[in-house]
Amino acid sequence: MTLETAPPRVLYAHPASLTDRASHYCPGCGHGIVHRLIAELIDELDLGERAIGVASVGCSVFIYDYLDIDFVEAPHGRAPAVATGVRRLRPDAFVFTYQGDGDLAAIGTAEIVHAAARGERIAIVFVNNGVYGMTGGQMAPTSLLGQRTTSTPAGRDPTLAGYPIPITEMLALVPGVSYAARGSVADPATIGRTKGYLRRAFEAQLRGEGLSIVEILSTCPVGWGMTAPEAMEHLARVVVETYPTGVIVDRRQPHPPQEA
Amino acid sequence: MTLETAPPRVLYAHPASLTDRASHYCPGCGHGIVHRLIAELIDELDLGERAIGVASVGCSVFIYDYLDIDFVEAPHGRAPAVATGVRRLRPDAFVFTYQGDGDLAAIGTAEIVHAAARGERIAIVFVNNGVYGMTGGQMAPTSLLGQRTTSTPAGRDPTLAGYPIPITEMLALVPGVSYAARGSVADPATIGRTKGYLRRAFEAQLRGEGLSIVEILSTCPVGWGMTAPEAMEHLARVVVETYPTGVIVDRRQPHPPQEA
Amino acid sequence: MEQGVILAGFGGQGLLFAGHVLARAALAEGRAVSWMPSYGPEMRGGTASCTVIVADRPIGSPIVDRAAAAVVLTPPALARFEPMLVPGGLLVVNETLIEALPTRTDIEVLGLPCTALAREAGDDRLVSVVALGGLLARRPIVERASVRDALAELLGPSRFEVLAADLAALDAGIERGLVGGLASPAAVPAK
Amino acid sequence: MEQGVILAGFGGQGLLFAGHVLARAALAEGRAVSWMPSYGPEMRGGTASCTVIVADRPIGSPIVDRAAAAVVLTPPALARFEPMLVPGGLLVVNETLIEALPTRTDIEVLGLPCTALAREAGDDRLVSVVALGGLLARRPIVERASVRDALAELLGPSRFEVLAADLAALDAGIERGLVGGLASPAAVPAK
Amino acid sequence: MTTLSRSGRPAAAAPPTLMKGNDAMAEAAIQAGCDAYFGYPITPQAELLEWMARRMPELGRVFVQAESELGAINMALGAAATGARVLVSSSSPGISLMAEGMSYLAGSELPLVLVNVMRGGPGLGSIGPAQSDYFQATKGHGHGDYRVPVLAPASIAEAADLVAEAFTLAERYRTPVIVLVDGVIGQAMEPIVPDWRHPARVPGGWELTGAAGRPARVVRSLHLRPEDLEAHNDHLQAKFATIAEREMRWAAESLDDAEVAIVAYGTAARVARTAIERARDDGVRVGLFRPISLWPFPSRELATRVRRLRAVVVVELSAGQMVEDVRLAVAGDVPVFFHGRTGGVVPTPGEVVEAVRRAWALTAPVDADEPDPVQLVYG
Amino acid sequence: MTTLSRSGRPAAAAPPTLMKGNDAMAEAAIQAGCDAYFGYPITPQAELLEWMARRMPELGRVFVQAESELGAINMALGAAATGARVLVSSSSPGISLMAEGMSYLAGSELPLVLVNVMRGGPGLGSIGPAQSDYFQATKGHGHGDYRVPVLAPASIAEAADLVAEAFTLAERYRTPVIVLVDGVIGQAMEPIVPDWRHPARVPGGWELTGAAGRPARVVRSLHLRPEDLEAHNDHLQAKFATIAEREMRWAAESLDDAEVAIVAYGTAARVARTAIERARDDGVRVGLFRPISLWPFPSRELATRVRRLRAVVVVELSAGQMVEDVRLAVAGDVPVFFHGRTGGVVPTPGEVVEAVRRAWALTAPVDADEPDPVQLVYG
Amino acid sequence: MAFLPVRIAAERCKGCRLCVTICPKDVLELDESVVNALGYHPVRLTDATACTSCALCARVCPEAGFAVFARPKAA
Amino acid sequence: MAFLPVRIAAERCKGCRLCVTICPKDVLELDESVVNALGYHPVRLTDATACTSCALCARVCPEAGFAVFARPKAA
Ligand SMILES: Cc1ncc(C[n+]2csc(CCOP(=O)(O)OP(=O)(O)O)c2C)c(N)n1
Ligand SMILES: Cc1ncc(C[n+]2csc(CCOP(=O)(O)OP(=O)(O)O)c2C)c(N)n1
Ligand code: SF4
Ligand code: SF4
Ligand code: SF4
Ligand code: SF4
Ligand code: SF4
Ligand code: SF4
Ligand SMILES: [Mg+2]
Ligand SMILES: [Mg+2]
Repeated sequence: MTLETAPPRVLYAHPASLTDRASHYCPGCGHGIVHRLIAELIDELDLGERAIGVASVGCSVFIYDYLDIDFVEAPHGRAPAVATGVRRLRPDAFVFTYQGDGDLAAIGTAEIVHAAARGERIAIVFVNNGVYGMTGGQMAPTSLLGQRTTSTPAGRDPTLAGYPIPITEMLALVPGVSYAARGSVADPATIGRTKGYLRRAFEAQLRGEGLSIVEILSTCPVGWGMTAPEAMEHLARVVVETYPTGVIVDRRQPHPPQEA
Repeated sequence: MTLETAPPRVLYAHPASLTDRASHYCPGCGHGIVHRLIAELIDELDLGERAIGVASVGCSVFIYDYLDIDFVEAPHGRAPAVATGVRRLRPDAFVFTYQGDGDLAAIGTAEIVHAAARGERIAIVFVNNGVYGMTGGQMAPTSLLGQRTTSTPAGRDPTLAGYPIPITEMLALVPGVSYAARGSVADPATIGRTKGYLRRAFEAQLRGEGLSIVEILSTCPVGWGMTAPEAMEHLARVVVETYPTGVIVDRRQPHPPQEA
Repeated sequence: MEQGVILAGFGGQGLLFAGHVLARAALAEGRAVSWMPSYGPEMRGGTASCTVIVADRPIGSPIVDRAAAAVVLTPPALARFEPMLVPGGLLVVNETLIEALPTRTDIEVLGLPCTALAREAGDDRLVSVVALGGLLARRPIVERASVRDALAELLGPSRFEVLAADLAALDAGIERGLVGGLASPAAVPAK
Repeated sequence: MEQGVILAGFGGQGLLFAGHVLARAALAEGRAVSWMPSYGPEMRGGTASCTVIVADRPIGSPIVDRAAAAVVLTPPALARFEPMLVPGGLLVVNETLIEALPTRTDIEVLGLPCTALAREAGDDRLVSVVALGGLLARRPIVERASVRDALAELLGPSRFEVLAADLAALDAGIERGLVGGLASPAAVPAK
Repeated sequence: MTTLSRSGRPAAAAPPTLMKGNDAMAEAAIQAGCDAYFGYPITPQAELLEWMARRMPELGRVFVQAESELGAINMALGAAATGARVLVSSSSPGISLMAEGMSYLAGSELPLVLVNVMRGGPGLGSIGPAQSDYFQATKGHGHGDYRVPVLAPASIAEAADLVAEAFTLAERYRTPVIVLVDGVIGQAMEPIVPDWRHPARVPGGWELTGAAGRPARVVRSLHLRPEDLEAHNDHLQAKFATIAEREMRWAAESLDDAEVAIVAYGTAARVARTAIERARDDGVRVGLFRPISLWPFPSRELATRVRRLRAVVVVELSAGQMVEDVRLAVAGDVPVFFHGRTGGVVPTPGEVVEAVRRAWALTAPVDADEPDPVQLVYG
Repeated sequence: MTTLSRSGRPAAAAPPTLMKGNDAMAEAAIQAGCDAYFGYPITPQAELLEWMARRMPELGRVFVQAESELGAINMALGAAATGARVLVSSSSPGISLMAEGMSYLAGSELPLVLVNVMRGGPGLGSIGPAQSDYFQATKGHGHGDYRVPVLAPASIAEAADLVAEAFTLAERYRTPVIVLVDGVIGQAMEPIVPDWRHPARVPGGWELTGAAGRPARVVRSLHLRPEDLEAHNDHLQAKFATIAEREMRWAAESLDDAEVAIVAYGTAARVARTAIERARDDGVRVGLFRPISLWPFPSRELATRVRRLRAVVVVELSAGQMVEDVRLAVAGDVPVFFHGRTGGVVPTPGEVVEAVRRAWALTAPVDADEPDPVQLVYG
Repeated sequence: MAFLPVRIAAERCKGCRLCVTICPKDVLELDESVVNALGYHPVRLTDATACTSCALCARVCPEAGFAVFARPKAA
Repeated sequence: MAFLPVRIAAERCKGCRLCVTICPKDVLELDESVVNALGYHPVRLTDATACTSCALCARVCPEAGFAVFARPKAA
């Protein structure tokens, strides 16, 4: 397409570390937004050449097709253990995991809790969409009470299926965790704030602090049986009731002004 | 031996549900004390005919040789999952697990966290002696900072081996947990208080409340390289610094007077 | 006699449903049937397909390497499944989304603007039912009545309008299938 | 020539250590050796034992079904290992803890108050070293000097007193082994 | 997932209805009196879990979506210890996580039915249909000396029957039983006549109920003294020998006049059937030996039926696993060929016909008089 | 645990020193350049972990006591993905928990050395020495079509050598390698001459370092399209074929004049040696074939050496697992007998001699002229 | 007119409508006349002049489908 | 004298000394002259009259080795 002779100033451009191949995600899936935020930060913090990502098992397993950095694929739930191995052998790398709520908060509970207890110098991007997206929208430990899923057709009943698990709050109790926050992809403003949480989490690691985690409330339009805009609405109005956003713990050491 | 003709009043007798076979425990091991407390409560609450215990893997695996009730032996760390299976199929039974700190707080983290999240109607007796006793005194997730163990010969260094994990406090965050407390076997008074915690935990289940857990700080004289009395001293003075005793959460519903 | 039918296109085009309808109709007529979907995340966003086999005796492989007929709703589907047809087999092509022409000359090709017809019938996602109609017009594997009953059964009693729309789509497909379309590639102006 | 030696009793009686001393001494004398402990929780509280094999050529099974000599410090150990001795084998019995007598008449039995002697030497836990001394008095598998060096090496340079106590215990065992004890069950008043 | 398999209609209404394999196995378990289901979602098995999620609560029975496959198999261990009829299902990677649990169940002699809807491996692999967990199911899954009966249906109707049968075996022998299917059988729909089986319960006497009016019971796999554990193992081995003797299952098709036998199970056997028809149309006399119990493997029956044939062609959705048991069975008496596809690819009937031809050609009898059928075909 | 194995003295000082098997394997790994160790305590392997806990930090290398065996094997996966030399050790139940991880490592083609100090099973079983994880190690551990080289030392010195050798194989073929020993080899002490091996590193080019000045790399086992996964599997199978061709290891002892061959590995082979001496003293000519690589199993070599003998007696600390591979290898050419003990019981030389006698008697040649050695012995 | 404040990767667009919903100027819509290679109706800019280059569309697009440019002073 | 305020299961005692340490009256000690079947010197009551039947020993004993009786008024 032809543009003005004087090329106009770019207000938003495709992040360099984000490949431009079409994603495999369903229309309106929140994963794409989170991928983009990570790519922006990798560019802004110039991490492209030292980043090693750990992909988990979930719809986001293909993240390595979209982020142009080294990746290792972990078995379902084991990303924090895999990241521990990478971290210990590559002290200078920037190491992060990208995990869904089924992956981190269900099968991977022991691995995330103990990576936190060890204070591993890794960042955790925890995308909570309240269902098992990849396998067809079954209940996740994070599903809301009453939520209808393919494995709770009558809605999640706590007497049978238990309560939504505040895993990030639980992790925040461990001294090894330097930073924990909960964001969301519900709207541009929140997305901006969430990017701020991610930046602080990434920077914590770069300064040698212990495990940092950002839980990001996201959508699964298909799993929720909603259109993408409906899902964003639901996220903004309903989901945050159970999962309040904001900084949960911040144990980072005070830092030089240029950081503030 | 011969006694007065008028048989003297019994102030303390061997609990009926406790077999009188010699234990396999090392001299002065705290497990024996906790076994006795459980036996006393089984007698006092008349649970002998409805109790189903779940033994875990650790020095206490042989608990079924000492408590005269039905038992199933769980794989290492999986006792809460096994107890879930028993509980769901035996609604009228009294179901409890007996787990060490390596069993519950390390390999079994996911199982205990999710039994709690589901609010399973089970009681957890969690014996924290700060080491892996059975395998030779290696570090447990609960070992104190600086503690010398066979796997931290130079003392537990948080930068390499992480921090002691406040697992009971973490579990207390989950709505499914009706009661959580931490006791100790350090001295007769504390042992008495600890029995009180256990009673409330057991009664919570009998009234249909969610998961109840009592963490009991205990000793491993052999693993600690101390005499039994030294170990009790260490427990009372040092260990409690990291693990304060007391009720951590109490979500039990108010109850009829006779309970109070 | 055993007929393998492949329906292929995008996820969300109702292909698995249409295949299921065909299978139920055949079952109701006392035939041996099997239905095999493509499954898992590949269905999400990406391609989707299913294979329906209708036969007069027990069915061996539920997966065919020789199809008697195929419905292709998208270009990738055309590329992938055209080669699987037996000589003389029927290929139903969704002209709304496929410009490229089939290359084989030993098969019968029926071109239908399935998506367009579906939209007329009220919903893009009826595209597969339209194509099924076209297919049945050329290969009366089952009676229209059986298809109608299968639709009614699968949609359930409460959903009249949906059933009406589906039947409209089906008939549109049958109608156009009987008259329109390319008799054979020969009849197509070579590009 | 291959000699299998079993040392058995309670945990905490220093049996594995004494076996290790014997093995090191033999190694220093250029013999082939192997040392196999009983292991795991059974050592805790309960019984403990180890098997030392000393030979002039590569050792096959590190576990023996025919022992040339055995040290038994407790009644269960006596019951379990007496049958494993070869005819003419040596059985060292800790008379302090064992009242029952060996039943076999085709073996050589040395009775020693090992625990008592150990206490004299300064520590109950030297009981195994005493017994080792007794065994070496009757079966000079290795030189006393080699045993002394092995003890010194295993205890490390810094622990003089301990070494002294161990040597005292060893010599007490050797001394009593040369003179005292039952020549054979025959010599014992039948109960 | 289809409308039918989601519909509330009780699937037990005759006449033949179309059911997805996963749904049929789930309903078969329910009809067989399954008291409890524990599982964790995984493709291509998820529909089985979802069916149970809907039906079990309706019936007041136990359904728990576990936090993981480890959780599921151990919840199942606890439930089984109470004498309940328990079903667990998963797919390859999830089954791997159950290795320790299965070893405990076998060691504790607890009945359980485990359905593995196999997908392509190793690792995360693909979600396509596969038969590459044969070794795992029949030999080396967990640690220690134990075996587990493994049943392999070749149709959805048979899958339903064998799930019910599995409960019977599990209780009769106090052992876990694996129903081993591939993604095709899990995902496909076929007609099934809902004449569900309701196996009778085998009286227990060992299950945990609370020690009321009887001595306390312990369900355990620990026997610390080696002599005790060996005695326990001898008991288990005797049981396995009985199972091996009594519970072999297989089907032989058109073997009477056959010169070549295809040995295949599950979907591979279905493909083989089509291939056999085609080959026979071409004048190549092929038959099928289909093991239904993979352990115990029907070695004797296989050997007696194929020993005198010209060749055996083993077809698997794997790189070659069952073929080892076939070789063990025929002990060199007849040449054994193999054709397999992996990673989720299903061999086509055409390929299998080719494989048979190759085997036939390579085993051409030296006797020149006998017309070579390969010649006949190509001539 | 002994004073020596805990002493700070670098074990690398000649002359021959007495070392516990677990300690020797740990030090051998360190001397072989092991960069990282991940493990979880379990008897009878704990001393290996403890040795690493002391030595690795001293050397500024990586030691992590994981929260579980799942944690350990997956930390190892991450470490291996960086191209590091990684050791993991455990015992039977813990190894079962690594089934999924091993399948991932194999599928991702990551080098790793895993030591399994086997104990009695199934389930919690006992802690006594056993060889009942042979099937698991050589065949069915994880899901999917993969094989893993398995090395089985019969002495502590050989254990140390094979740990070093395992690193070489792991890197040469980008595969996990299992060193399979029983509790005896883990717990016993034997002299070992500390001439440690320092295998050269095999250049990588695939490991993760951060994508500096090169395209990004992905270490993965997922290949969603079946065609892709099949291609990957074909590549793996070709690799396995190469390994099977090149990496068979075995030892033959006094087979030249033997009439009966004992086939045994690890501690069973040690017991067999003593039994062979005794038998030969009695005039029974027995030899030993000792597989050192259990996969690839030295079938060819075994077959050529024993095919013409009177009988083969397989001895295992199991209910009979390797015996299947022996039968596969000899394909019916020679009668195969089995003697095994389970649960932590080690067969005695006396028993093995008896088993040999029985085999001999049962295979007495019809030819009456030849004196029957059994007669000779008892006559 | 020639200046385009937003460039849209129509081939990647999945027609999720998140941008359409968020656009304060209501100048984005799905182009029903087109089906892209992924099978979706991609978004198109209906009125370049009305677009304020606020880039909200870019922030919400899961496919990172937008490039946004400042309107040149010139224009 | 005949009344024994505490009965000790000496065959189960492991000589851990917890009771010895806790006893306020200091009337418990290990009997070095005896080694029980478990290989330990068991505890014995040195002075029945001094014992107050406080049962602290019973509360700390890991082997549940104590039975404690009230001193009869009679005595
Ligand atoms: C061991 C194992 N169990 C189960 C699965 C199947 N599985 C794939 S993704 C997934 C969960 C996905 O949920 P989540 O982590 O929330 O990610 P999402 O797809 O929702 O983004 C499961 C259970 C697997 N691949 N491996
Ligand atoms: C899967 C598995 N891993 C490891 C072991 C070995 N093991 C037995 S007990 C135990 C831990 C014991 O520690 P803890 O739970 O604290 O109990 P304690 O002995 O200290 O009372 C371990 C690791 C095992 N039996 N199974
Ligand atoms: S299933 Fe849900 S999470 Fe997965 S891609 Fe689709 S919308 Fe996203
Ligand atoms: S090792 Fe420790 S925990 Fe185990 S029995 Fe001995 S003292 Fe008790
Ligand atoms: S930049 Fe703003 S105004 Fe322009 S299209 Fe995007 S959202 Fe609408
Ligand atoms: S947000 Fe992105 S994907 Fe969704 S409609 Fe707009 S441009 Fe298309
Ligand atoms: S009852 Fe009290 S006084 Fe008597 S022995 Fe026990 S602790 Fe001592
Ligand atoms: S506390 Fe019990 S075990 Fe310990 S010394 Fe006293 S009586 Fe013996
Ligand atoms: Mg999710
Ligand atoms: Mg502990």
